[in-house]
Amino acid sequence: MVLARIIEERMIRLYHQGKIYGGVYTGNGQEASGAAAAAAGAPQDLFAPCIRNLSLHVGRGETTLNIFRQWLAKPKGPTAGRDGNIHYGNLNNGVFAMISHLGAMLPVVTGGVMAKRYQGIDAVGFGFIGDGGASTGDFHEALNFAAVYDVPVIFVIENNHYAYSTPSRLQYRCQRLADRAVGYGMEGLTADGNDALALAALFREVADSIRAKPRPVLIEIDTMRMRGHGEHDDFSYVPRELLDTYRARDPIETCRRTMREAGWLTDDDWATVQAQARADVEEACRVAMAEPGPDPATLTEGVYEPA
Amino acid sequence: MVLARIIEERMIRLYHQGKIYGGVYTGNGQEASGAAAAAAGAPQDLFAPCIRNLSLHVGRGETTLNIFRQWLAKPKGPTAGRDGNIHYGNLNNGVFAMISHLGAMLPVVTGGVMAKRYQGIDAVGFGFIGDGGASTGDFHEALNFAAVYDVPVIFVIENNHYAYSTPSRLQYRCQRLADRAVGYGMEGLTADGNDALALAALFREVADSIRAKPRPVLIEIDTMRMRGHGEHDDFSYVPRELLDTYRARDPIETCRRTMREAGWLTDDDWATVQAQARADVEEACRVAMAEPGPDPATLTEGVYEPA
Amino acid sequence: MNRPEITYLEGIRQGLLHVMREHPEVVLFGEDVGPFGGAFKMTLGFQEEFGERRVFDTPIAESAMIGAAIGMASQGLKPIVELQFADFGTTAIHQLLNNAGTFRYRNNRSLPMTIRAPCGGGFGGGPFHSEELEAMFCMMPGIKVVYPAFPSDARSLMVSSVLDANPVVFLENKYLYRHVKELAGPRIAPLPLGVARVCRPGTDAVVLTYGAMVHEAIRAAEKIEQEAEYSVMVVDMRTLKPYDTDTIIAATAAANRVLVVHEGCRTCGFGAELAALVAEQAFHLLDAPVRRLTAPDCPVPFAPELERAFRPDAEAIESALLELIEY
Amino acid sequence: MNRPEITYLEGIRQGLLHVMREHPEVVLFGEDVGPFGGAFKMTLGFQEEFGERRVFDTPIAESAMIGAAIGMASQGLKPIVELQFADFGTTAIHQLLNNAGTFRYRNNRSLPMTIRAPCGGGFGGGPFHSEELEAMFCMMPGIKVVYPAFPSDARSLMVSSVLDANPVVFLENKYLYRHVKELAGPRIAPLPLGVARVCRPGTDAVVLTYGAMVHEAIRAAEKIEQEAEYSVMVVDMRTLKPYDTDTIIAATAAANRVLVVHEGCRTCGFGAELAALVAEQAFHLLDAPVRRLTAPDCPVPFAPELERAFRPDAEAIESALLELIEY
Ligand SMILES: Cc1ncc(C[n+]2csc(CCOP(=O)(O)OP(=O)(O)O)c2C)c(N)n1
Ligand SMILES: Cc1ncc(C[n+]2csc(CCOP(=O)(O)OP(=O)(O)O)c2C)c(N)n1
Ligand SMILES: [Mg+2]
Ligand SMILES: [Mg+2]
Repeated sequence: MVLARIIEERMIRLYHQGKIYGGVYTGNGQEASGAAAAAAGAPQDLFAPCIRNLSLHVGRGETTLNIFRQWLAKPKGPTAGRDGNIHYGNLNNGVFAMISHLGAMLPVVTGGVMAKRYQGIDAVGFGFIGDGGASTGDFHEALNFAAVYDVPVIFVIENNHYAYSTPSRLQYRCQRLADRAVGYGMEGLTADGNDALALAALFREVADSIRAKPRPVLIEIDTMRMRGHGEHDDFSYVPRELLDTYRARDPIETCRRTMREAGWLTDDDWATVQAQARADVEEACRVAMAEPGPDPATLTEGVYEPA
Repeated sequence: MVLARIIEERMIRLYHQGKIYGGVYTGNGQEASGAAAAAAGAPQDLFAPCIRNLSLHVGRGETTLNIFRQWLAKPKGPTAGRDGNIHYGNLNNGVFAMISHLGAMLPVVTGGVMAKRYQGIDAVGFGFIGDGGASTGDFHEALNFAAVYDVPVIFVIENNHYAYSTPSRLQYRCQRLADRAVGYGMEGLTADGNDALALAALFREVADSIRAKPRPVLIEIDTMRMRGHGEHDDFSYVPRELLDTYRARDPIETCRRTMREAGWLTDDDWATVQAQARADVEEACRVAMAEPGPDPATLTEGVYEPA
Repeated sequence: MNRPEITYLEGIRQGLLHVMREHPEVVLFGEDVGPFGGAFKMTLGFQEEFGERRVFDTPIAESAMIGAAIGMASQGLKPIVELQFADFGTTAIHQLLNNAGTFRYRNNRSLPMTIRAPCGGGFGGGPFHSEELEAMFCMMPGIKVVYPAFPSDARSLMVSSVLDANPVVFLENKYLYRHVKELAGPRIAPLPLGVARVCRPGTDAVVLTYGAMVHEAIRAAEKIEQEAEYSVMVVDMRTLKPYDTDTIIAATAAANRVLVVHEGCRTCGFGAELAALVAEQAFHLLDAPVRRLTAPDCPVPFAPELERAFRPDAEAIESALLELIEY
Repeated sequence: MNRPEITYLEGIRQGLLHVMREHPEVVLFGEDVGPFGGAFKMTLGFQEEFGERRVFDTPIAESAMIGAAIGMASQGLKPIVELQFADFGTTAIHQLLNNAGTFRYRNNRSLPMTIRAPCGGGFGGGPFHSEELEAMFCMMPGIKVVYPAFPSDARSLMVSSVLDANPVVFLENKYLYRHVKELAGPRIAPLPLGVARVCRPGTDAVVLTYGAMVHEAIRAAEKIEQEAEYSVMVVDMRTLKPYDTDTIIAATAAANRVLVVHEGCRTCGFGAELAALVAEQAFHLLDAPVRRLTAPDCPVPFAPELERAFRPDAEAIESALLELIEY
């Protein structure tokens, strides 16, 4: 979480310095869910993150250097400069590279888990989607599909109350998006999206349960993005009081407080973690920036797998 | 209903005599819903039927002659031979011509009702879908869309327990498909799909209610098709006992019994209705069969509306 | 005379405003088009002017959007759907190809609706925000496809598209939104669909193109004229379906060498259709094979180094032209 | 020797059985493919033989089907998806174009999956059960497209497609399912993707085609040979992406007149690509313009009178050939 926050803060700076090509989309304020899922998952599990889930990539072991390479479109990065910013994965870590079409990755993670199960591996999946993405046909098809075959996937709706500028009241009319679960014959849970520790415990409990007795579960978490849809967006459509409410519940601060109160983390530890992360980020940024960009001659390499 | 039944029986005969081009798909055993919707609707209302809803076309005033023209691909029929069998509508009667892609007509009827409302006409819509079609992404998108704008559409899921050969347990895992309503913030009702009179009363009540206070409603009805998916299909995958159960609840017999018991219909009346329908059907069939097919020179006429 | 410069984006915007002011049956909807004004701010202020019933935000549901537009158009409205990016239209191809495209043929009724689809690359959008899908739309019977290159054309064609009695896919090149400017008075010149524009005359070769490549082709032609003294005609197709066969053949007759250029992928791109048409109907007018200069068959890459190699530009057009002329 | 006649359907079926028996990582799913054996009975008995985990029915959800196949292929399986009709694939174009097609490029990993898509008309299927969408699939970078015309080829190509390390759209012409027969022994000849087949030699013209039209072209060529003593080559493309440029150019060199034929619509059809290729790379070999004979730009009509006029046949090919040869 801390590392994800600091990486993104660095990206935001790079963006506003004009040093990043394309847009910058962050999960600022939403770091809890990805970190919790990464912590709850087993090595064999599969994950389909969305654009706000950098903490998941980090939690599943993507290196800071590779993340900077990706954002800076360097050939050694996970997509070798072929795709940008948050559009990457690492199948060695069980993380799918998202495509932009919202909802489209939910059947993919479902199919991935089906394959693992077919191979005798007791994997479970985590599929992330936003309150907006839950309006897509793919969301529906995937959840129903997973339900029919009892595929153990935790579908996580990160409800941050906005889809770009569109508020929830223009996105759906149900009380809670978790209410959709009953229509698939699933359990539907809701949780605080900003409490990483509680969320990790919940994810672990549900993952254990569906690993033993395979079936999908829908979890809607309540959270808020603390910046615009992307850095180009001033998000003036979000009432400041709403932001204030969630700022008071910042996932990193919340986690830190709990851990300090429990005596797991001293202020010194915290300072060390922060300093370590900052140093890591600065180093990765420096190294990645110094690397050359992709060779244009490689443009069409890799569109097809050679026979 | 009676007329629809007799028309379809005639089509089935034509099919097995090799006199029909293409397939034959009927609503045999499911005539109640379409008839009930037609009876419940007002002249300004809009309807999106599926392949089992001939009784809706009939109820909304499509002539028997035109129906035979359509099935026999004659140029004077509603699609002029350009499309076949149940793929037709009549916008003068408020009935959309379905496309085969399941679910795709649900946003169309929703948009149609939005347009009417925009024009100050207090129309409501009826959108039909099967238990199988309810798995499509379009079903989800349309219901959510209608919910967000409070569009008065009654979405009717005709649950006949099979989608082609696929039984419900491989189609969905919820208890009732009406359980999906809560996920859209809609009311979800269930009803007997074979009791036309009760269904008409329910549709009328709901239509009145949503006409006055616009909003969509989902109604799942329980029914059974008494023949194959199409006439080419021997439906041996359906247990005979299941068919027997529904045969005992035949919608036409059920309706007749109720009306007779209430004293609204004598046996003589019934005989007259039947005879009239049979005569009507024979005449229409004869006339349509005698008409020439479309002129190949007109093939590409009408792909575009001239500017 | 009051002829301020307008951008391509402003041209489209003026066309939209005009047609919405004149025709109350025009409604516009899409993701974030309301108070926010759309991802590109095209419709900023529209909801304020026309109200929430005529301009509204939608859930993220492209199939429902296009399906609803079909229903509306069938009942006398003239809906305009904004796709946030053309790329996301791929979730609703059945609504366009099968539902909207066949509607007139099956129902013998008009279906006036317009799908606005911001497309094209050149700005670091990567594989899912840069696609050129015009060939996919052009293969749909019953659908018209418009793709302007100039602000004034965009303005006029927007009006014509919305008023056309058929479903129109209106492609808007995102790179051009703020990169092209043109002097344009307040009067919107009528411009029917289906008419190409000869942007510059020429006798040594002709470039058939559209969208952002029109400007690259003009630059290339100007350079060649200065440096090599060849004269190169540039034709902006403007409407891709129905396309303007007469202008294509006349251009081939005048220049005898044809280069087809587009920024989308090669195989089964719209350039194949243009090249096939020329080869079929103007064979005897050709002094050299008709050439296609396109992006390769590759997802649109993100890195600037790769995208520059992916996307044709004035320089690539210039080399292709010289090769063609000196064939 | 035991060489019974097999139909096109039986050819595909044998290919499927073979590849599933040899490769436990192959799974097959789609609507009604289980106990029912699919709408065309292609997989009758498969679930019994391979079990419910390898052959299973799906809900009606094409996007979920293709999306799930992507997930499976990424984890070491080789999934085969049966679309009930190719037409319904239009609800999931984004899964093919954007997700499957770009997977290899973005992830540097193979994605072996096959989408079986029964296509084509000629049997009263109407606009939504007869479509020819090959050009739509061919424009997708990262996707391969196979379209056999003969039972033995279908059998071999089915095996090659499933074992290919890339996503393959395998088009099956429904009309051919039971209308073409061929003697074929039990051994399945290996046949790589991307190689066309010269069905008959000829020096006066060549027909480049695929699918059901191969048989119509052969009939036309035979008739012309008998009646007019012209010799006409017929080339069955077999794989549409990547297509076999060498054979096309060699055929053009041998015959100098090229007719491209397909049963789908004209504008932006796959024929445009073939014609453009010939015009571009074999211009100097041409004695006449390369012609396209295709269906018009029209939804596939239902009435037999209309569909007969819509769909090219041997007679239409014959006239087009005579016109081309006597050009
Ligand atoms: C199918 C589709 N349509 C439109 C878009 C454009 N788009 C990208 S992000 C976004 C908003 C997403 O909102 P939500 O799902 O709530 O996620 P959040 O950004 O709030 O995390 C939209 C409309 C898209 N990516 N995919
Ligand atoms: C998107 C889509 N996929 C597949 C089909 C093929 N198909 C036609 S009818 C049908 C079964 C429909 O079942 P259901 O919705 O339950 O309706 P019923 O036939 O039982 O009335 C299928 C799979 C289709 N029409 N549309
Ligand atoms: Mg959101
Ligand atoms: Mg059913």
